[in-house]
Amino acid sequence: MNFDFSLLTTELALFVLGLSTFVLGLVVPSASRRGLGSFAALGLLLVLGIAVINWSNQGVLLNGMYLVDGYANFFKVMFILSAILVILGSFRYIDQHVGHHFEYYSTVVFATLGMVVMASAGDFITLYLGMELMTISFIILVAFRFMDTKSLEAGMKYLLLAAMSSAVTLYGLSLVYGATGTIIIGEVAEAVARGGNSPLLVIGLTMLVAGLGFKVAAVPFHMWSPDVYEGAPTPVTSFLAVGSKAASFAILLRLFLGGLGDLHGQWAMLVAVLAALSMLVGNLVAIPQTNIKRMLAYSSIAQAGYILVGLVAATEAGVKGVMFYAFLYIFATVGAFTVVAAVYNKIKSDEIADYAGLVQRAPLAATVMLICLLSMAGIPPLAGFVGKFYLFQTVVQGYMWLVYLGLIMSMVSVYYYLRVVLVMFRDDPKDPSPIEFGSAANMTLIIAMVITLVLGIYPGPLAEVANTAAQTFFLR
Amino acid sequence: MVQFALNHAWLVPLLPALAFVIIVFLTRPWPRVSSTVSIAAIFSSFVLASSIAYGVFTNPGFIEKPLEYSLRWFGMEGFTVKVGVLLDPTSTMMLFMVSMVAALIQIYSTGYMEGDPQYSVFFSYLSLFAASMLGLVISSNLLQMFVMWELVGLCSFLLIGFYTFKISAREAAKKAFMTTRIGDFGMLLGLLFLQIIFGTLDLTELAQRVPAFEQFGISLGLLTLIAILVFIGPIGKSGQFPLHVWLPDAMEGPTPVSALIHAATMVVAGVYLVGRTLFLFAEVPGAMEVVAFIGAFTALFAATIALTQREIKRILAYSTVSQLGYMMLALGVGSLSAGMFHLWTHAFFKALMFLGAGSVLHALHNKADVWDMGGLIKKMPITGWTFVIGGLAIAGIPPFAGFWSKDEILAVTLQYATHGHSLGYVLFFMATFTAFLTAFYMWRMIFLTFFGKEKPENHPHESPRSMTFPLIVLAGFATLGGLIGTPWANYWSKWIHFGQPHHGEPSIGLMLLSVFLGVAGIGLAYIFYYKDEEKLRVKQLAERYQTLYKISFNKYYVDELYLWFTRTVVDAGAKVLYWFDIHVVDGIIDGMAGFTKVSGRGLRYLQTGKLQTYALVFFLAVLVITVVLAFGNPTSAGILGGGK
Amino acid sequence: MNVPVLTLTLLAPIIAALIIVFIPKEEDKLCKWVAALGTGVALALSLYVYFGYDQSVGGLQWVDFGGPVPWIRDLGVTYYMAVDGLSLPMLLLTNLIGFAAVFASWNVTLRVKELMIYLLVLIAGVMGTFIAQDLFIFLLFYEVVVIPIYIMVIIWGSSKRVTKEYAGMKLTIYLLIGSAFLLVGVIATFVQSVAITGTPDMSFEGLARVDFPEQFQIYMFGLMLLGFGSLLSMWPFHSWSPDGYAGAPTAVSMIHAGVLKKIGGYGLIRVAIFVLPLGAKFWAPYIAVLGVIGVAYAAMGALAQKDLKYVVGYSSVSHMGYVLLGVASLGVVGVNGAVANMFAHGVMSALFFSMIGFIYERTHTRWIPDMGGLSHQAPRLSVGFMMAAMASLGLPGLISFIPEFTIFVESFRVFGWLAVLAIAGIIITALYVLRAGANTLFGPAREEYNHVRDLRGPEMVPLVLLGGVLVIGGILPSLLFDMVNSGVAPILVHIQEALQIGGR
Amino acid sequence: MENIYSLIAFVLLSGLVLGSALLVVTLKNLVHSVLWLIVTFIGVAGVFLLLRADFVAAVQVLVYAGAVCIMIAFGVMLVQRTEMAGSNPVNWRFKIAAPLVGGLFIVIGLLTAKAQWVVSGKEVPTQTVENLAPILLQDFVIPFEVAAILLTVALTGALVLVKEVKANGDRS
Amino acid sequence: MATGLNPSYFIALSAALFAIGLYGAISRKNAIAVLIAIELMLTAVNINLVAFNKFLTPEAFIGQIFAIFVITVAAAEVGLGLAIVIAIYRNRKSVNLDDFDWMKW
Repeated sequence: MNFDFSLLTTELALFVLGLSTFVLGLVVPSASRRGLGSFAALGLLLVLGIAVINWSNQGVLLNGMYLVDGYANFFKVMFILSAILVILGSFRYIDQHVGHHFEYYSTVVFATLGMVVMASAGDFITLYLGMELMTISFIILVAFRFMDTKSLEAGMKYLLLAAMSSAVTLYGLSLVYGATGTIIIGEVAEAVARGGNSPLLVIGLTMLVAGLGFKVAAVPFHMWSPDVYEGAPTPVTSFLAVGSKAASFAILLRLFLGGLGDLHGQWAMLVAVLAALSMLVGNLVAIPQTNIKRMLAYSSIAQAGYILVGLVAATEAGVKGVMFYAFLYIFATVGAFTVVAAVYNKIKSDEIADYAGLVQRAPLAATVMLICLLSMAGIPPLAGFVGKFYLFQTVVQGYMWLVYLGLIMSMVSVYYYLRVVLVMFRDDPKDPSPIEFGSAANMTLIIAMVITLVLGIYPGPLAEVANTAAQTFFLR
Repeated sequence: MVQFALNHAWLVPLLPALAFVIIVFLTRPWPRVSSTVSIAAIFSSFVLASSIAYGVFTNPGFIEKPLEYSLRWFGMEGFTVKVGVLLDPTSTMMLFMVSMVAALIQIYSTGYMEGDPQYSVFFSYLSLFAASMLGLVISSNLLQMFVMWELVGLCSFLLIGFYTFKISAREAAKKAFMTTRIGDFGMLLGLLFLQIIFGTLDLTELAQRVPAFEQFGISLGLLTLIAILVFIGPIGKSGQFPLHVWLPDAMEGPTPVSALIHAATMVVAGVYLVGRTLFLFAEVPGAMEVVAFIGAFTALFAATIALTQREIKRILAYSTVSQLGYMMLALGVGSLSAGMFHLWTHAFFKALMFLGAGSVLHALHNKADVWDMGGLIKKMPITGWTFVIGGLAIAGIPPFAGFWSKDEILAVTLQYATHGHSLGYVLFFMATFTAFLTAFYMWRMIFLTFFGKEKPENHPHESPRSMTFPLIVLAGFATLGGLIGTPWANYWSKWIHFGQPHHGEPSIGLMLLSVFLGVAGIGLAYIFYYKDEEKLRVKQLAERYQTLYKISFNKYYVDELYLWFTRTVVDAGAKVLYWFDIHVVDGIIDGMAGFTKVSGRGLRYLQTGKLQTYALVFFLAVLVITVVLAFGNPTSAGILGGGK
Repeated sequence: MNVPVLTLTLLAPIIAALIIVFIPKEEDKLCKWVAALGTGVALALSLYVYFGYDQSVGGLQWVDFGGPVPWIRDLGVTYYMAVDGLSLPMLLLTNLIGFAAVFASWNVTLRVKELMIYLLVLIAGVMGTFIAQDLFIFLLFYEVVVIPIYIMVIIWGSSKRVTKEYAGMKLTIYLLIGSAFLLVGVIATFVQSVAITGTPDMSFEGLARVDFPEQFQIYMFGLMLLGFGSLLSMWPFHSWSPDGYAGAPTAVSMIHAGVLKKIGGYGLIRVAIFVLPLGAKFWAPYIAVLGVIGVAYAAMGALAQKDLKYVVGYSSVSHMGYVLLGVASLGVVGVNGAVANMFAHGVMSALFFSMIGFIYERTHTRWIPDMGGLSHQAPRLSVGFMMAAMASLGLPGLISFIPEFTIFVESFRVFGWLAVLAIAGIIITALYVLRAGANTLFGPAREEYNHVRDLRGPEMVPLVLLGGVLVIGGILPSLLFDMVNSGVAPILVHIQEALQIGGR
Repeated sequence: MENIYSLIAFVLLSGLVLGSALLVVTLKNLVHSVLWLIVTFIGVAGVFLLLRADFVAAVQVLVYAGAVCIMIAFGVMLVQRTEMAGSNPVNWRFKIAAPLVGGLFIVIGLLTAKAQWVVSGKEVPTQTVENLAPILLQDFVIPFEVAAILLTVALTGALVLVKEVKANGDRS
Repeated sequence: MATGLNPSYFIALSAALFAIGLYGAISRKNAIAVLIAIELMLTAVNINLVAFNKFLTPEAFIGQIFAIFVITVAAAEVGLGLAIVIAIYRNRKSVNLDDFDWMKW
């Protein structure tokens, strides 16, 4: 059998990194364990390099069970990047509020591995295991702040609800398997094209939508996310918001466009309605929030709504839009959450009201927050605008109402983003002492800011990369 | 020199403009320098204007073919506007008159405004005014004229409100601007019509095109409308009824200003404009009748108000309104010569009287009520006697200037009547009666002011030479200025006429009537206000006809009407609209924003924090979606049915 | 023309802002001078471009980098910076006002560094919209400006009838919602153009070459009208404007009323009408009606105001009604007038707001009944104020008369008596402007304002610069009109051609 | 005939599974629930046997019925130190949940009834384990490895949480 | 084969088991009971998988392998779940899920 291990270099490297972080953590004295963060970050950087170098090394393993195409590689790079940013941004937070360095860092790496596997998954089993690896890692991470009951409560909620959604997803997968007689996505597509066993597919479809909708936090399957986002340690929240969501979108596209593409007529309107609901509910409920993490959680529900728009179109342009948007969304979200984490280190509060005068205490952080929030709102010349342009142009023909709704709601979202801006910029701080972030967090912030700006002003290169990647998605 | 002046006529307005700039930017801190600059500029203009006048009046060719040169101001496809100079006898006369009066009044002002902290500013305004007025006069284009028209309005506004410490001055300035603005609105519409229909605002081109208006596809009715619209501008500017209300209030400004702007020059701009566009009015008899009637009515109307006024400048102001009515009447009956002639003579005697009044006020420290004066001629002989000359001129006593011009107007009106316009008789009657009233109220003022008993509380003194010199010069013109237009040697109508110059035969009868009316008026005033030292008869009369007296004294309550209109209609309307804007237009927006917020707050409480509720919602959604997908959607039902 | 002058112009304020980032907070004066330098360079460059533009050739000139530089290939977006007779006056206007705005903020002491940064970003953003010849790049700049404005309002603004927070939020959200509709229109137009031609091209010229179906054009034009119209404060989408200006600090009011609103008018001409001529033809009468309502309604609204900024706020709504009227005439003369009027109104309202700003700084009130006689204490200030007031009421000899007149000429021809209502607006305008001006400046001097000092030093810059433009533009309108005409005429030629092909 | 037997076996096993499962979710005593859970799992293992999946059945019995249930039982003991009788109360949601799950069942049943099966006639090879092993380690090597990591992570996580909380509990 | 078993029977069985599990997951207050109910749901999935394996792909063992993985993961989840339940019980002295609503709205 031909099994080209070189295609798995990224996965293997991550695996090795995760294990070595874990083992090192067990071996070194606890005083030097805080260095593990840097170790993990550097290691991830190395993996990132490997992934980028291996970009063009694409192929299919095990008769389509494992797909290493441009699409997967794009997402892999994205996950690794976000992991790097999250780890860089979380050094101090972890030191102060979590402890357990090696478990934390290795679990983050393993979660990343889970996402990477998801991106490449070509069959249901790989997909399921990748997803579960990620989910279980996140359950642990969410509950990691054991002293804080909120963190545990969030862990509990996430565990139980994620398990239920896993069950639903699995049930859906099993029915699709039953309807088509295969679990390899490419073959599923052929079977569906032949007609398949439609009644089962309908239920399977619904359950997959529900299960994956839960993972991406689309309304009405979103209800876990505000609570979990609020309770989880902030760096975890940010990783949950970007990594988990992006990975889920990766398999969502894989399943629905790759596998069930021929049923587009059935699920397109459904997804459109979910997208619309997500934009509406996410943005509307974000308005009265007073806790910044909770507000960002609702906002990320709305973001999921925007990204779903790309799925509705079910075209190459739509895939490209999703990829582009997911990519820029990472930087905006990580940037915002890193600020939240860093500010929490100092003022021990996530209330928006306590951000008063942030621009005077930490101008960089306030600016990054501003830029990231506005990018999420889609204000030009920030990346979010270009992303929305890509997404919404795909549904102009056929779903014009979605375009209206999406753009108007994204302007409504400016309202609550600006409330944060208002507090940060207008007020004078109660305590004028400057807030130090540490160089690693600063690096994350600067990267997030610069990339958000650059992608907004000069999105050409990324758009082209996304374009070629999206092409491989349909070529297979 | 003459040739240079003709070719550089644009220098005439430009020099004062330059003076304005110099004063504003350079010499403001040095009052004397400022006034010198200003006077030098206007004097140079005057010299130039004299040369031009010499050149034009000695060359008969200019009457038929005016000297015109222009350059492109701005333009685009289908709409090009040129600015330029149009020198014909009418404008030349105006140039000469305006520059001279302006020069004299500036000289006068050096004395009158002595010591005022805003001395330099005052002169800069005067220069700006002179520039605009001269620019208006030589305009070859109606748009250019409109620009200058508004600029003189601005100067008028600034100068009326010059005494900024007086609230009344501020209010008067606003009123003046607003009222003329209403007139300008009509005029602007007229200009737009002209531009759109005839494609040009150039005076000479219009003069060629308007008579052929039918080729431009418009009816006589529309042309009449256009003419009336254009006429609304002069109604505002020249204080014709019903937009006359600002002119008496404009006397809040310094007296030289009243003399220059609100008597001699600016207010006659309306008359001048009608004169310039007479080719338009001449086409439409209906509009001419309107002009004539409004003129005559204004003349009479203002005269009746002037009978009872007490403030010296206010009396003069109503007299100005009245005299402007005369001019309009003349134009309305079709005689450019008569109108312009009266404009010319009026400029001198009215400026003279205003300056005289200024001299009086100067002496009495701004005590304005004529009933508080008396016997001033003893202490102020130059002022007094020049004023008397002015009074004789306006009353129409030969050989003073006013006699000739007023006589001419009466003559053309009568001629108009006899040529088949029955309205003309009414106009003639109004004009003659006004002539009588004019003589009466003017001399009432003169008797009360300069003759009779001296009031002990007054300590009058003659004004400085800088002020008396202009008085003397103007008195000279008021005396002799009319002689160029006597029926026996009528140079005037040879120079300035519209259509064929008409050689009205000197009508001795009319002259006698005119003189009689003037003398009667003066005589009546003599009886009431000079002979009757206690003025008992007048008081009895006022008692007996109390209603009439009150109506006249309160100016027919026109101001009150306007005030009521502004307060209760415009302002209240604005308030209502503002309420609507805040509560309805904006209310809808705020309501939408509020709804968004409330719905967000409402939806928020679905999030109960209980994880099993979340699960419940989750699976409810699954159930609903499955049901809808499986049974609700026709396409999926088809797929279900055809599940082979 | 190897030097990308326009890009440099755009970068000048941005570079200045970057420099200010590294200046310590305490160095107020230095920040101001750097800002002044940045905007000054931009002003100088735009003047250079303005007078270096060859009107006899017309079209797009000063093209940076020799032509469109591919930017986002799959959207057909190009970095295409060039100017024509339509953009140039707007570019110049932006820099005039930007430069003046720095000096109008000269007395600010609160968080100067930040203020200057936002101000510079704002100026650069506005500038970008006017020089970009690509719809996408235009949009990028279109909303850049919203956020600095919001921040400036909430920090340096003032609360009167409404709080500054409310005003800022209203301003921002209102404009953003409007722009959402615009964005829908733009996206749909772009998608449709790709569907028709097969190749993506976002440049204005490229889009204008596409023959969109008539119904589609009408639909899209409606959306764009909504977007641009709300930015232009078209009735009934104007209510953000008075509140917004009242809440905003001087510099923001100046730039917002002066140039930002003009982006609406510019976009309407450059994007909506140019690309969708058939839609324009359909909507023109409605635009005219809304414009006329706006003129009369806002003028009456201004009449009811006692707060100086509200007066000017409503007046700017009213003036934009004239612009709409001119645009709606779809004739060379009218559109010329509209563009020129935008320029004129920009200069005038900026002067107005800067003077009000100075008054407010000194008296701490904008309430007209509380003021009076200020001309005694501050004659120069009064001169500036009166000049702005006079320009506002369309006094000939100042810049705004001729544009208004040209608008009247064309709209009177096209819309007849409807236009008369708008022309009647000049009476109401005169009424409220005079009330505001005279009641503030004239009348007896008041004791409590004896401490008020006149403008001096750098404070004179707005007055001299903007006032100078008011006068020069009034005396030599051809300086402006020839330029505008060279830009507008080709656009209208294009529209006429499109109407002949597509229309009946 | 075999069909009849399998049908009978299916019905009996189904009854066992569903009945015990219903008891699991309705009984008030949590310990009883756990015991019935074991019964359910064994029933399901029977179903697996019916389906010729003996290895899976074995795993089911060992892992679920054995390890998991014992783990749960320990868990119950750890957290439920008081009276067991009312240890498993029902909340208000059952009123909505009952029709909901009923509806779900009916919908799935209706749709399933419409399904048309093209059943592969072949039989499952009897040598389950021998056949499973190579597939698991060749074709499904990636999921297999991922599962290994997953277990490691889960183990670490569980340890971290319980250990630290204990320390925490001691502190408090 | 007319009277023989077909996958529909097993789907019905699994659907019923799934529904029962779901009912338990939603209606029980005790966190451990909910965990148990979720295990029922996962078991229902396994029935599906094994049944399809038998009827559709008897030779490939896909369904069986899938089922084995599901069991593995489910076991891991239960372990983790119990850990969290214990942790939270130590902290809040309660396993009643309705008590865990500190974060809401």
